[in-house]
Amino acid sequence: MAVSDLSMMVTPGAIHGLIGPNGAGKSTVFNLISGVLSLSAGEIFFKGERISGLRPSEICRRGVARTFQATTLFREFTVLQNLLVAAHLRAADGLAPALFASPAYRRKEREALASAQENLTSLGLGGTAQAGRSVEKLPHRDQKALSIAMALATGAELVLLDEPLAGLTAQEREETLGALRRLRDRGLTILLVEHDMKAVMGLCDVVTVLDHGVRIAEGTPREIQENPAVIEAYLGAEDARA
Amino acid sequence: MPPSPALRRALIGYGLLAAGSLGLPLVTRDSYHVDVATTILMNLVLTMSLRLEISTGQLNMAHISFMGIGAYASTILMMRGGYSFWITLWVAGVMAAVWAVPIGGLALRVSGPYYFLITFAFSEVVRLIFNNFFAEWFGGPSGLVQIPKPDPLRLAGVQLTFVGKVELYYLMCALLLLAAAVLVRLDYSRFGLVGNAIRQGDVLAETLGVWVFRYKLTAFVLGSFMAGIAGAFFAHSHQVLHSSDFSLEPMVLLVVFTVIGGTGSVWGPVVGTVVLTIASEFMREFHYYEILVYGAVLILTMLLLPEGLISLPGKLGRLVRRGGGGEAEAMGAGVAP
Amino acid sequence: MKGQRCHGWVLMLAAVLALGTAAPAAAAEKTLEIGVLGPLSGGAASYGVELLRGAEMRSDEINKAGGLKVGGDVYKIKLIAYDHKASAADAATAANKLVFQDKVKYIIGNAVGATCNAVQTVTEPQKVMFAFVCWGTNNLGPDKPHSFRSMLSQWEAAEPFYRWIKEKRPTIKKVAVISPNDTSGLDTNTAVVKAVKGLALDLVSEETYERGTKDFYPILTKILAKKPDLLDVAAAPPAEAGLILKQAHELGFRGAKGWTAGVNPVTLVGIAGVEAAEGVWSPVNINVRSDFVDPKVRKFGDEYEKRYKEVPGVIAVANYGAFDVFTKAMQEAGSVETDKVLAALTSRPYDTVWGRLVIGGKETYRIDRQFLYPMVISEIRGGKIVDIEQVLPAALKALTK
Amino acid sequence: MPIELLVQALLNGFALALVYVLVALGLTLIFSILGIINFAHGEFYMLGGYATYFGVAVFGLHYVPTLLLAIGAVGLAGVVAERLIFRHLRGKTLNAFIVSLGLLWVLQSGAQLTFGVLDKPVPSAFSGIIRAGRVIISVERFVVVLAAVGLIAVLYGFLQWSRVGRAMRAVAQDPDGAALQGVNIEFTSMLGFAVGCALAGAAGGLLAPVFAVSPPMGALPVVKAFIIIIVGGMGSLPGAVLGGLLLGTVEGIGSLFFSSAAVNVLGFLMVIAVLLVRPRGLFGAA
Repeated sequence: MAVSDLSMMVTPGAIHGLIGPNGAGKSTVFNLISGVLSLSAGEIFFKGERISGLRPSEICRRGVARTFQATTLFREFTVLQNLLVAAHLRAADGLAPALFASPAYRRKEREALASAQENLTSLGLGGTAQAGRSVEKLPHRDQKALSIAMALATGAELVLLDEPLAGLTAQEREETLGALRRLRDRGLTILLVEHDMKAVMGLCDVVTVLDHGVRIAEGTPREIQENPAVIEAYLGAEDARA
Repeated sequence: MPPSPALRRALIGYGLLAAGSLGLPLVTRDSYHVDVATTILMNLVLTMSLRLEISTGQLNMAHISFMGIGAYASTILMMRGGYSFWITLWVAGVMAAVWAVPIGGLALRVSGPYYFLITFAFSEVVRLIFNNFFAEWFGGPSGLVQIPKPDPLRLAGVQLTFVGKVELYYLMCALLLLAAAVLVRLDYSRFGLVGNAIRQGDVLAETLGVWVFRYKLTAFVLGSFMAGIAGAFFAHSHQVLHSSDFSLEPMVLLVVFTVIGGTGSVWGPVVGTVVLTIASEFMREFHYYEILVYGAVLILTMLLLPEGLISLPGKLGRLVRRGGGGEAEAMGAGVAP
Repeated sequence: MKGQRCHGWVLMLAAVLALGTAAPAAAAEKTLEIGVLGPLSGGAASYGVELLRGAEMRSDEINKAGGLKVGGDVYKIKLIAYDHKASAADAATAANKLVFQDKVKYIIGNAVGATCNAVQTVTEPQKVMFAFVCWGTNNLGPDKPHSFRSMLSQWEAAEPFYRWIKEKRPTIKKVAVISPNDTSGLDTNTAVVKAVKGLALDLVSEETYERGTKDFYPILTKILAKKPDLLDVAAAPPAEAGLILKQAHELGFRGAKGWTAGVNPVTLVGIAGVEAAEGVWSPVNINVRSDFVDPKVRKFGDEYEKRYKEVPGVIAVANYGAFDVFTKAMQEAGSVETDKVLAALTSRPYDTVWGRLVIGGKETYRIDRQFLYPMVISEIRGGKIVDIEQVLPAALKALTK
Repeated sequence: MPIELLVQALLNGFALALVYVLVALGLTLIFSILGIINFAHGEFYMLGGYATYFGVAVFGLHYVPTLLLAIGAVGLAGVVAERLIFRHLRGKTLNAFIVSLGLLWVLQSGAQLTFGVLDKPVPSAFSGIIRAGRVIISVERFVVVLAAVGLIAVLYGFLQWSRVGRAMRAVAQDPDGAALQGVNIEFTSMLGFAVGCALAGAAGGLLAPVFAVSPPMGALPVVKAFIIIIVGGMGSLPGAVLGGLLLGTVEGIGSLFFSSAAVNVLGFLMVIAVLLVRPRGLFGAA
């Protein structure tokens, strides 16, 4: 889905919601920011540095990580292995260190392991029993949590979360929302795509609304809820769906 | 920290490989047995390094071409340049690796079936060049003959010669154990872990900060280096070279060995290469029917054991335990000591 | 599905059992094991299959006649045939198996140039006798005293053939030659070019093509633009030679046609069609159906056809002949030991399906290891192969003088 | 260089390339529906050739009905192969690679053992030459080209307008979506595989009188088909036609100037060049 003429700014330390009817281009925005798709025009900056045009891995290295709408994990791996891959940027990369297991390599692997375990705990996935489980056999909620933990494990300062609440029960949603707030309190910036309006309005500091690839509104949740263009877009969409 | 179960398995596996290959001449010194065993060891270097590439999700149909580059490089350097085998052997690997950088760099811009087909196109170009161009160097369609055996090696005052089959066998054995040490080490390190992750989801890996292209290229170049070394051994042990040694047919056999063994484990190609080579030596008795039987065996093996021969013990085990909760541990736990 | 699976395993099981039981059972009678190599599958299979069939024909004849009497012993001949799939590396392994596992002292039959070199790295150091039909020039030499070529090659055939053409048809000036792009093809082209130039004819085109090519329009368009008087499909195998001639005919070529290394004219006529094959001359063809050939050859051809439902080409005849020559030499030597047989082979002429056969070739190869026999130049007329004239290869002429 | 020679060269290249396009279309159809590359595809071409051989040369039937029968027979063989083997391999690229290799060997070797090792001529139903100035094409080849173009058009119509054809395209694009819309995936896959094989069989039947038949005859067209589909883009019918014409041009014109080996190299270099500029072929989806 195409996105055009979009200009938006994410404030550090905030939870920024990105909403819009189906097909509004939310996921495309994520793909563009994370570098999975390349821009045909325009620029994206992070912390004053241009990141558009970089490889996704390079964008991640600058501190931007993401999750995917359909929960994406390394399916054949255990929970711990998934996190170890995610901690890649903190590890010693390349052939020689792996081959000769230099002290630095070992130290970094130990640190990666420790931080992976810490991330697991913070998302309620702690315990050695969990770490060794194959992710295929994990409940949906834990898979979602793991994908967020992996984005965090990269050491990102900005994480893009694509529908972190989808498919969760009411109680699980509450837990996740709590976890996201705690993350913000630790100084993390979050850009969030979510369909659950109540959750978005309750959680976000700022909300941007997209429709057909164009920004139609931006502001605090309260402002957004009262914006006629937004109501129009959503009502139209609801009508169409019904 | 005590070694993880995965690492212990790696050490046991390597120990078995080393004991088996080093001990074989104690069991038989029959020229034919030693010859087949040498071929197996050489093919193991090729299939294990091919599996390194496959484990990052790419089937490189030009793998055999790098063996060819190594073989011709070493031969020409020795026969024209007069260099010792102990130099040309390593130059062969380096030459293969050097060519792997541009070829891999171009081929890795595409993926999936396109990668498969573009590497096939590269391999055909290389074979056609060996066969038809620069005939004064590559020997043209007649190939190269009377390639000298490896030079004697003076090691700690002892003169080692490489004329007899058993001596050549031990040389190949040393090369294999070196290559296998590197490959097994990598498989159980972060490199193997990340490579495997790339195979499962390259976009996810990339967004988690893995420079996927560089990983794939590293695997490609390292794999090609090993293929080049194997090629040099091939040239000086067979003593004749022909472009058809590096064509689609032997390449296809390497893939067959690797996949029938199982690409999920570093030991898959070992099992596949050993079992299939021995089986096909028995199948020679079928003369007219050999290929027919071989083909049928491949079809049945793949349909019955989609994960390769390496999955057979696990399958049997599960049958015995009636599907008890023993969760198969994913390979290469990834944490090195 | 299930049936198919069982079939494969039963076959394998049977083979393993056969392997286990075959060895001790043969003790009562003396057995002479002879190896046959060749591509039995894939694109070059016709060569290997014909080699093996020729060997089967002759060894069965010998066994049916009670065995081979050598000195005071009687041997049953047992063939051990392996498919080397036209791969040099596989040929070396197969040769190792024959020499070290099966302990054969004779490998009679191999084709595909590159594999011959590989087999020789095994047979020569072990002093195993090796006869083949590969046309590579370097397959014979003083460094390979146990290697024999059991059919005429381009070096024997090309010069007398072109000399005959020049005498018979002095109007032919411009010659075009085409061969497959491999050892035998290139060596054949070289021999033809040498003969053509030596006879002061004009070589207008020398082309090669990848084996397996079916469409020759592109290459022929280029060749025919040079307006040759004679098109020589030199080392092209029968089917490809047939396609070249058929397509040349379609493109309007009506000149003379030669086939310096022709191997199976019946297949050629079938594929080219009667019209396009009209007038093809060939010096080494053997037409087992011809009225002119030795009755032995006709009988061989009839029985071969009855048994295999295909017409034998020159390779089948050559390997049949090679078995004949080697077994006769064993009888002559009164022993199956290789050095005695080696001496007997080169000591006298042998009467075979080819007529009188001598092993010579020293002028070309610096050692006498080439089977030399009278070659018959044939012409295809109305789809029939007609033998026109017998010509002696230069080396044979020199020997019989 | 006279212009007639160039025209002749182009004609030479195009005539056969269009038949190889049929093989390529079958290969790409199977790929897009099952997600696998069938290396035994050339062996279905071979089966088409032998079916035609038996009809015409052994049983003395007329060529045209024989060809239609051969196409049907190979399609049926495709159904058998799909049911027994290939349906278990959906999306498993590596396993399908090995299995189709095994099948290639079984079929090729089986053909050699049953039909004999020598090439068998198939009498041609058409004779004569069409001549335009100094440019020549045999009636036989001309008919083959017309038939190939006709079959490509029929396939296009089938995929575009028939219900099953549309179902095939739906499965190719998105199997899950197609299943949701009530498309019977199993049946559609089977039919797609059969149609793919039938196309190869048709090509084999068309070229049987031109080139004769032999057990290893499938090796060449399948390599050409690979080149065509990479150049044109997997899963694209117009791409395959364009790829075929490009290959025909390179081979036809190239043969005038270079040795056959160099022309083969050129073909593969074209593949590499196209993929570097357009990584999914000329018509491949981005």
